[in-house]
Amino acid sequence: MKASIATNQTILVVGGGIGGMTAALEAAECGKQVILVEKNPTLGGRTALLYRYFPKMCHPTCGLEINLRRLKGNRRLRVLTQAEVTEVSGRNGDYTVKLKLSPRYVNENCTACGECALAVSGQMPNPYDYGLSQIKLAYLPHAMAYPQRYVLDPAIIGTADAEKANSACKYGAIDLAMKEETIELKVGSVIWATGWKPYDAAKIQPYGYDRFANVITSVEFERLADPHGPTGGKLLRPSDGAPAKNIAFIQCAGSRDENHLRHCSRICCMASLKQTQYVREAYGDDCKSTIYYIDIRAIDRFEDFYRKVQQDPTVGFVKSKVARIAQNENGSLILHGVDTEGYHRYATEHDLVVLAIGMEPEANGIKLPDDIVVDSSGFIEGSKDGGQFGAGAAASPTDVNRSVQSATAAALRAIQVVHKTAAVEVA
Amino acid sequence: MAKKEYAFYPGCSSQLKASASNYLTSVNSMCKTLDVKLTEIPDWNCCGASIGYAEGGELPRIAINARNFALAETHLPGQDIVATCAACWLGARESKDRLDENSVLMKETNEALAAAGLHYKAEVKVRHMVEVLIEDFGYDELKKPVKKPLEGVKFAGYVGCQTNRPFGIAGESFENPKYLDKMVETLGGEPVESYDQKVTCCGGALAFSEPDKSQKQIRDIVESAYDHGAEMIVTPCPLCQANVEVYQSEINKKQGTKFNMPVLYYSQLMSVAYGGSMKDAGLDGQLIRATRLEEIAKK
Amino acid sequence: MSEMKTAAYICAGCGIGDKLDVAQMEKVAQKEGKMALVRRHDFLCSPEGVALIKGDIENEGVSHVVIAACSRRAKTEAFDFPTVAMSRANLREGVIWIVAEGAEHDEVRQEMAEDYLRMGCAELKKMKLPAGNPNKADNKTILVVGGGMAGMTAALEAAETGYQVVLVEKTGELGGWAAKLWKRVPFRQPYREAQETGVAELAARVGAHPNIKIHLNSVIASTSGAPGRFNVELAQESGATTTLTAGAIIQATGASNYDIARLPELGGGLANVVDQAGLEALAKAANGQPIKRADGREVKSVVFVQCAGQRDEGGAHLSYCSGHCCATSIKQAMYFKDANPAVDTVVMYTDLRVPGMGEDFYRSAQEKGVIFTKGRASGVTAAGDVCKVNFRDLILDEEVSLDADLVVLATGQVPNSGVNIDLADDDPAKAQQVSILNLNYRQGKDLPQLTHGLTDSHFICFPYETRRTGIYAAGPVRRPMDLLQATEDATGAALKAIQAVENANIGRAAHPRVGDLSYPMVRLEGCTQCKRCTVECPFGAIDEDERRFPVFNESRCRRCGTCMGACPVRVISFENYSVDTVGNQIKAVDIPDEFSEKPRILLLACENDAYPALDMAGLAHHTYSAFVRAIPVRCLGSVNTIWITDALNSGYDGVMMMGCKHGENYQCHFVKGSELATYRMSKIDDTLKQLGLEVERVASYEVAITDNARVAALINDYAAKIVEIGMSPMKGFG
Amino acid sequence: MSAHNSQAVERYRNDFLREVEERVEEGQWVKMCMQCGVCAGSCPFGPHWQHSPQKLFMMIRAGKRQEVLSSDSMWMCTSCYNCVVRCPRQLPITHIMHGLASYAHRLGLAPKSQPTREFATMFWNNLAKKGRVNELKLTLALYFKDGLVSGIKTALGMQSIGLGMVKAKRLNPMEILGGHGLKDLKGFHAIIAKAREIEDKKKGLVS
Repeated sequence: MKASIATNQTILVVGGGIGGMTAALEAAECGKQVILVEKNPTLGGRTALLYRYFPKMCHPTCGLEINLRRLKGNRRLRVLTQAEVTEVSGRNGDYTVKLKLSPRYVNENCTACGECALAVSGQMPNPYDYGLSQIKLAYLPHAMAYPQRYVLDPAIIGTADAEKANSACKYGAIDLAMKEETIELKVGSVIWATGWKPYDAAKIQPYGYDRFANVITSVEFERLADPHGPTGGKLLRPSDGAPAKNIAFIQCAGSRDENHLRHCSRICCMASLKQTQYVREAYGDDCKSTIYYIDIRAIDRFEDFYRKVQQDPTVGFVKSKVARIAQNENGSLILHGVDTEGYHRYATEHDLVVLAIGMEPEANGIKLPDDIVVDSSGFIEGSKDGGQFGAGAAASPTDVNRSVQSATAAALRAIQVVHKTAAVEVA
Repeated sequence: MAKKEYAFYPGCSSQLKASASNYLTSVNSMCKTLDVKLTEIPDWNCCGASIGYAEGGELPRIAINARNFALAETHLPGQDIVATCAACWLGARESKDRLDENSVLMKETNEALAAAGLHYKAEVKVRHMVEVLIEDFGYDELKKPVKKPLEGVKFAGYVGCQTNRPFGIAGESFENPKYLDKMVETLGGEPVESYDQKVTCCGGALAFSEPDKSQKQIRDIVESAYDHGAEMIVTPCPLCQANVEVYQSEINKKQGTKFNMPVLYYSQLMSVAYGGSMKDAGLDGQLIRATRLEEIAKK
Repeated sequence: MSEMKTAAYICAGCGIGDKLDVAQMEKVAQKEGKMALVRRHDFLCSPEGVALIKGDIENEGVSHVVIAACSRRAKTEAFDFPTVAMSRANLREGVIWIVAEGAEHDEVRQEMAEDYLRMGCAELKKMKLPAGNPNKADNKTILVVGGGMAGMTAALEAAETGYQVVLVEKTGELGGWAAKLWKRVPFRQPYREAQETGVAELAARVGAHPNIKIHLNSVIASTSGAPGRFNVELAQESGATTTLTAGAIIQATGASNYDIARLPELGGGLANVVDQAGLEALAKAANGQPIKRADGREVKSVVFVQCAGQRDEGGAHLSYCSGHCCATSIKQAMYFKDANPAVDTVVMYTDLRVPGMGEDFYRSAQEKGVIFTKGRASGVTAAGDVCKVNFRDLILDEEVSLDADLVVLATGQVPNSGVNIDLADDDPAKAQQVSILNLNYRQGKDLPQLTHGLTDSHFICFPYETRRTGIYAAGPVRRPMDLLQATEDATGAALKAIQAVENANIGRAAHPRVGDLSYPMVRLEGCTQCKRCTVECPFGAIDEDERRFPVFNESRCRRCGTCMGACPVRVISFENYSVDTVGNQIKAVDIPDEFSEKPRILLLACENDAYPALDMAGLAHHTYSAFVRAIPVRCLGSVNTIWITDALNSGYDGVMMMGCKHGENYQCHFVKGSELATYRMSKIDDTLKQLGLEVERVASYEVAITDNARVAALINDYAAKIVEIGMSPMKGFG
Repeated sequence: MSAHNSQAVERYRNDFLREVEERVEEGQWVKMCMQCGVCAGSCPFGPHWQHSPQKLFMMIRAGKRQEVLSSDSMWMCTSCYNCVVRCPRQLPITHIMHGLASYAHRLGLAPKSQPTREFATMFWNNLAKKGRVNELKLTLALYFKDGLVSGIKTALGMQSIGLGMVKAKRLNPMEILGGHGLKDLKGFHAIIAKAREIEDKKKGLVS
C-alpha cells in the first residue's frame, strides 16, 4: 500500500474488528477512500474468536465472510495489518498520522499453501485461542484469516526454523530481512474502532484465576466450544481434560466493581446465557449450568432469550456475587456465597467455573492523541475538534449489533468531515 | 548511629510479661542484627483495637490514636511510627487515614487532643514492622545476615487478617499474600505455599466472647497446616499467634484432636536464622515448644 | 462485448502440479472445454502469472477466463480482471487438499480435477460480463418519516452530508417523545446528572437547514416505485395532498407508551398513578420546583414500579424489556431528590438494567438517597389520599405494603410499525392497524415485522438489512431503545439510505451482494403468469402488472436468484448466473458408466456459508469423497428443480444441497432462500418416483460456516449411502 | 426504653436510614449497597449471622429500626475485613457493623447478654482506665462476669493455659496489683472525655 494514495479526503479507521471493518466498508461503499489499519496480522478482531452470537446462536464467521467479500470487492478500501498508529497531528479535516508497520516476514507472494508451517518446529501459545493451545511460529492465524497469508512470529528470526521456513517456501514469499517501518499518512478524519479486551482475570483474587486451572474466562470458554478451537469444540476441563458437565458462570467478573471496572460491560449476562446453551448442546440433559448474578441484564428483545434459558431445566440462577472460590483435591471448585433472595448460604461444587469477564477498552493499552476525550473507564467519545470518532466497543461496552450500528454512524460522521474539507477546497 | 531509626509502638500485648512479650524479645534481637534503632513512643497508649468499638465510639478511638501520633511527632520528629502488632498498626493506620482525608474529623480530634495540651500535625507515617523489613530492607538485605539457615523446616505462613486487610503489604494480594513464604525462603526454610488457610480469620477478636465459634476457625487453620505437611506456623500478628497457639490444648480437650503445632513470629525465625539464642528469639515463651528451631538455635 | 474469446489458465502451484497431471488437463481444456487459449503456469497468482493473463486480455482480446487454481475465495486481489467474465475451477481447496493422499487415489483425484475444469469452461460459455442495469434510478432525496429524535437526527445527518431531505411528521410539531421530557438520561461524561434534552435546538437546526423540507400534520397516503425512484403521496390533515419523489426512505415512527389503562391491577387509571410520560409532564409543570400531583398536592413520597406490563410471562402484556425504563426511572427519581432531598423515592425493580456507564448514573441516584428495592409489586390501590403499593420484597423475602403520594409505572415502548403484512387479510387485528408507508408493493403496505411488532432487521452483523431495499427503520420502531441509541441508529440509517440512492443511481446491488451489477432478466414471452416469483421474492422486489405479468424493480432486488429458482418455465436469469450457467456445469461432468463403481454426486452449495465451509474443510485437510462435484450457488433459493432432474436424468447418483439454517433463527442471507429450497425439494419426491428413483438420491442439509469437519463427514456419509442404495439406473440415457 | 432511644424515635420518626446516616459510624454508606451479597458470603462467622450485612442494609432502608438495632448479628463481626476488600461498592462494612453495634449499645437496644457486647465494653473500660490493656484483669473480669461460681469454673477450665502463659512469662500475676499504665493518665482521660462530648453533641446524643 502506498501512503501517497491517502489525502485529506481519506478516512482512517483504526482497528480491524467487526466495528472497524463495518465503519471502513460502509464509508468505502459510500464512495470514500478508506484506510483500515489493524495491529494484528489478520482482520476479524475478537468476534472472530467467538463460537456463536446471542441471541440467534449463529456464527460470527458467517458475517465475517460477507464482510470479507465486500472488502475484497471494494477498490477504495486499503487494509494495513500489523500496523499501529503512533501519532496523530494536525486538525479536523487535515490530520497527519504516523503508522508503525511491524514486519510479517511474509510478502504478497504467499499462497497460504502451508509448507512453511510444516517445515518449522518452534511453537508458541496460540493468541487466537487465548493461549489454550500451541501454534507454530510460522502460522496462519485462523481459517478465516485475512489477508490469507502466513505470518512468521518475530521469535523465529535468527533461529534454524527461520531458515527451514524460508527454504520450504517455493514462492519467494518469505522475507527474513523485513524491518519495522514507519509511514506517514494524510487523512481527513479518523475513526477509532480499537475495540475491547477482556479484563485481567488474575486481578479478581477471590476467584483464583491465577491459582486454579479450572477457573477460566468467558472468552476462553468460547474457544473451548468452537470446533476450530483447542479441544475441537469439546467442553473439557483444563486441569485433567475431563468433560465439564457442571459449570458455574459468574457474572460481573470485574464489571460493576469499583475495585476493578466501574462500568457494566453490558454483554456478559447475554454471553453467559448463550454459553449455557453450549453446555446443553454438548451434553443434552446430562449437565448443569448455574449463573451467579446481581442483575440479569437481558435488555429489549434479548428478554425472549433469557426466558428461553430460564425454561431450560439444566440451567439454574442464583442471585449472588460469589464471595470466594476454593479448590478441592480433584481440581473441582467450591463456590462460597449467599443467595441474597431470602438469604441462603451456599457452598456449591462445580467442575468448571467460567468468569463472565468484563470488557475493558483496548485503548487503555495504547497512547491516544491528546485531543481525544475518553470517559471514566477509558471508552472513546471522540476528539474535541470533531474530526475523530470512537466506534463500536471502543466507544462503549457493546454487543456486535450495537457495535455495527455505532460504526455505521461513525462512518457517516467521518464522511461529513471529509465532505466539508472538500467543500472548503473547491470554494 | 544506627542504620535506621523508628518511633516504636509496641502495643499492650508486646509489653513486658504480656501475652506477646516473646514477640518483643525476638523483634529486639532481629533489630539488633539489622542495626535498627527502635525508640518507644514515650507514654504511648492503647490503640483501642477493633473490639473497642462498642463502648469507645468513633471520635474517642481516633483521638487516642492521634495522641500517640502527636507524642511521636513531638518527641521523635521525622521518624516513622512502626508497630509490631497487627491491631495496633490497623487501629493507628485507619485513624490516620480518616484524619488525613477528613478535615472536620481532624479539627474535632485536635480539639480533643488540646485537652491534654497535644496537637497532631499529620506529618508522621504509620507502618508495620513487616513493611519496614520488605520496603526499607528487602529480601536480599534480609538474607545477608543469615548464619543458621532454617534448613528442612516446613513453615505454614499464616498471615491472618489485620496485617493483610484492608491495607495489607504493598504489592501483595488479599487472598494469597506471599511475603511470609518469601521470608521463610529468605531464611532458608521451606514455605508450604499451597497452605490454603493463609488469610482465614482466627476469630481472635471474639476468642473470649464466642470461644466455640472462634475455636472452629483455629481448628481449620491448624488442621490445614498439618494437612499440607507444615511443622510450624509462622505469623506476623500477636493476636493470631496467641489464639492459634493457646487454644490448641482447649480444642484437643473438647474435640479429641492431637494438635501440637508451634506458632511463631517471623521475627523469631529471623532471630534464630541470624544466630540468636533460644532466649534471644523468645522461644522460651512458646506454650508449644518449637523444638526444631530450638535445635537450630543451639547449633 | 463483441465476440467471445475464451482462455483457460491452469496453475501448477501449491502442489497442484505434483498431485495432478496438468498436461492432461490442458488437453481437456482444449479438446473438451474448447478453450481458444490454454496456458499453464507454476505460480499463477505471482505478478508474472497475473501479467500473463492481463497481456492476453489486452493483446489477444480474451473476453472470458477460466482460472483453474485455488478457490474463488482465495487470491482475489491477484485474480481481479474487471473487464472479463471469469469462472474459477477450484483445484486446490476443492481437490488436492481434500482427496485422500496416495497413488491409489490418483485416478479419482485427476477425474475430479478434470471435471472441475470442464465445469469451469462450460459455465464460462454461458456467462456474460454484467453490463449493468439500464433502468437506473437517479433520485437522491432522502424521505424521513417521523419527526422525533430519531427522525430529526436522520434528517439532519443526511442533510449535513449534502443530501436533500424531506421530513414528514404526522403531528403539528417536531420533537416526538423527546419533546415531552423534562430532562434526558446522561449520554456522555459525567454520567451523574440528568441532562437537557436539546430537542428544541435540534428542531431549530432541522427547521433552518437549507437541505431539509418539512411537512407537518402529514401522513403518507401512498408509496410506489423503488430505491432511486419512489413516488410518494402525502395527505395533510387539512385534506390537501402533495406528491413528491424520493430515492430512499427512513422510517423513524418511534414507539408509543404501553397503555397504562391496561394495568388496573397496578393502579392504572387511579388519579395518583401515572406512567413515565405522565411524570415527565408533572416535572415539566414543576419546572425544577418540588413536583406536585394533579390535585396540586406536593409529592412527599413516590414509588417507581419497574417492568409494569413488561417482561410479562403471562402473555397479557409486553413480553420484552424496553431497556430504557430503569435509567428513566432513576432520572425521574432524581427530579424529586434534586428539588427536595426529603422526598422518599423508592425504585422497585426485579433486575436493575443500566448497562455501560449507566452504572455511574445508578450510583449517583443512590448518593442522592434514592432507595432501590428488589421487589415485585402485586397491586397498587388507592387508600384515602395516598396509594398503597403491595409488593414482595425479594431480599427480605416478605410481603410488604408501602404508602406513597404518587406511583409511577414504568410501562414499555410499543412500536409504531403500521400494518403487520404477515397477518391474514381477514384477521380483525389487521383491520385496526393503520399503515404508515402505504406501499403499493405486491407483498404488502408496510415493512415486514419480526417479533412483537418490531420491524427489526434479523441480522446481528447487519442491523440495517430490512427486507425492503432502500427503506430503513430507525429508532424504537425496530427495537426498544433509549434516546442515545436512537440517535446512533438514526445516523447509521441515514448512511444506509445514502448508500441506497447511490447504488440505485448506478444500478448496483445492495447488501449482501454489494456492487453486483447483474440483475434479473425475464423473457416475458415465455412467462405463464404463475406468480411464484412475485410471491416468493424475499424482498418484495417484483410487482405484477394488470395482466399479472411480473414487473421487476431492479433497485429493490438483492440478486439472490430466488425468482430464478421459483420459475417453472425458466424465463428468469442473470447475465452471469442462470439456469444455463449452472445447467451447463452439471452436464459437463463426465459420468462413468454404471459398472465403474464411481458414483457421481452433485453438490449444490450456498456460496455464503456452505461453500466457505467446504473451503475450510480443504484448508484443514479433511478428506472427503472424490465422487462429489460441488457447484456454488448464490442461495439455495435460486436452485431451480430442473437442475436436479437434469442431473438425475443424466446419470448422477445423488444430489446434495447445502444451505443456511432456516426457521425462527434463520441464518439465510436472503431470509427465505434456504427455506423455499427445502419446501421445493419436498415436492421433488414425486418426480423421483416417476423416474423410478429412491428418494434418498436427493438430500438437503442445513450447514453453518463453521461446519468444516461436518461438511466433509456429511459428504462421506452420503457417498456411503449411495454405494448402499446402488448406482443410478439412469446412466447413459441422459 | 432509654432516653436516647425515645429521643431518636421522636427525632427521626420512620426515617431510619437518615438516623443511621447521621448517628452511625460510616452510616452514610448504607444507601450505596447494591445487594450483591459478597459481604454475606465473605464473613468467617457468616453462618452465625441472623441477618447478613447486606440484608441489614436492606432492613435499614426498609425502616426496620427495632429489628436492626436489637439484632445480634453485627456483634458477630470479627473485624477480619474480608467484606470490606471484596465489596464492589467499597463500603466500609466492618465499620458500619461496629457503628451499628455501638449505636444499638448506646441506645440500650443491643441484646443484654450479648457476650461480645459485654467483652467489648469491659475491654474499653479496661484500657480506658490505665491507658493500656491489663490482660490479667481483663481475663479475670471476663471469667467472673457471670458471678463467682461460674467464674471459678471457667478459670479452672482455662487454668492450664493461664499457668502456661505465666510460665512462658506472657501473663503476669502481679498485674493484679496495677500493671502497666500511662504517666499522663489525666490527659488521656481528658482527651477521651472531650472527644465523647464533641461526638455526642454532633450526633445529638446529649441527654
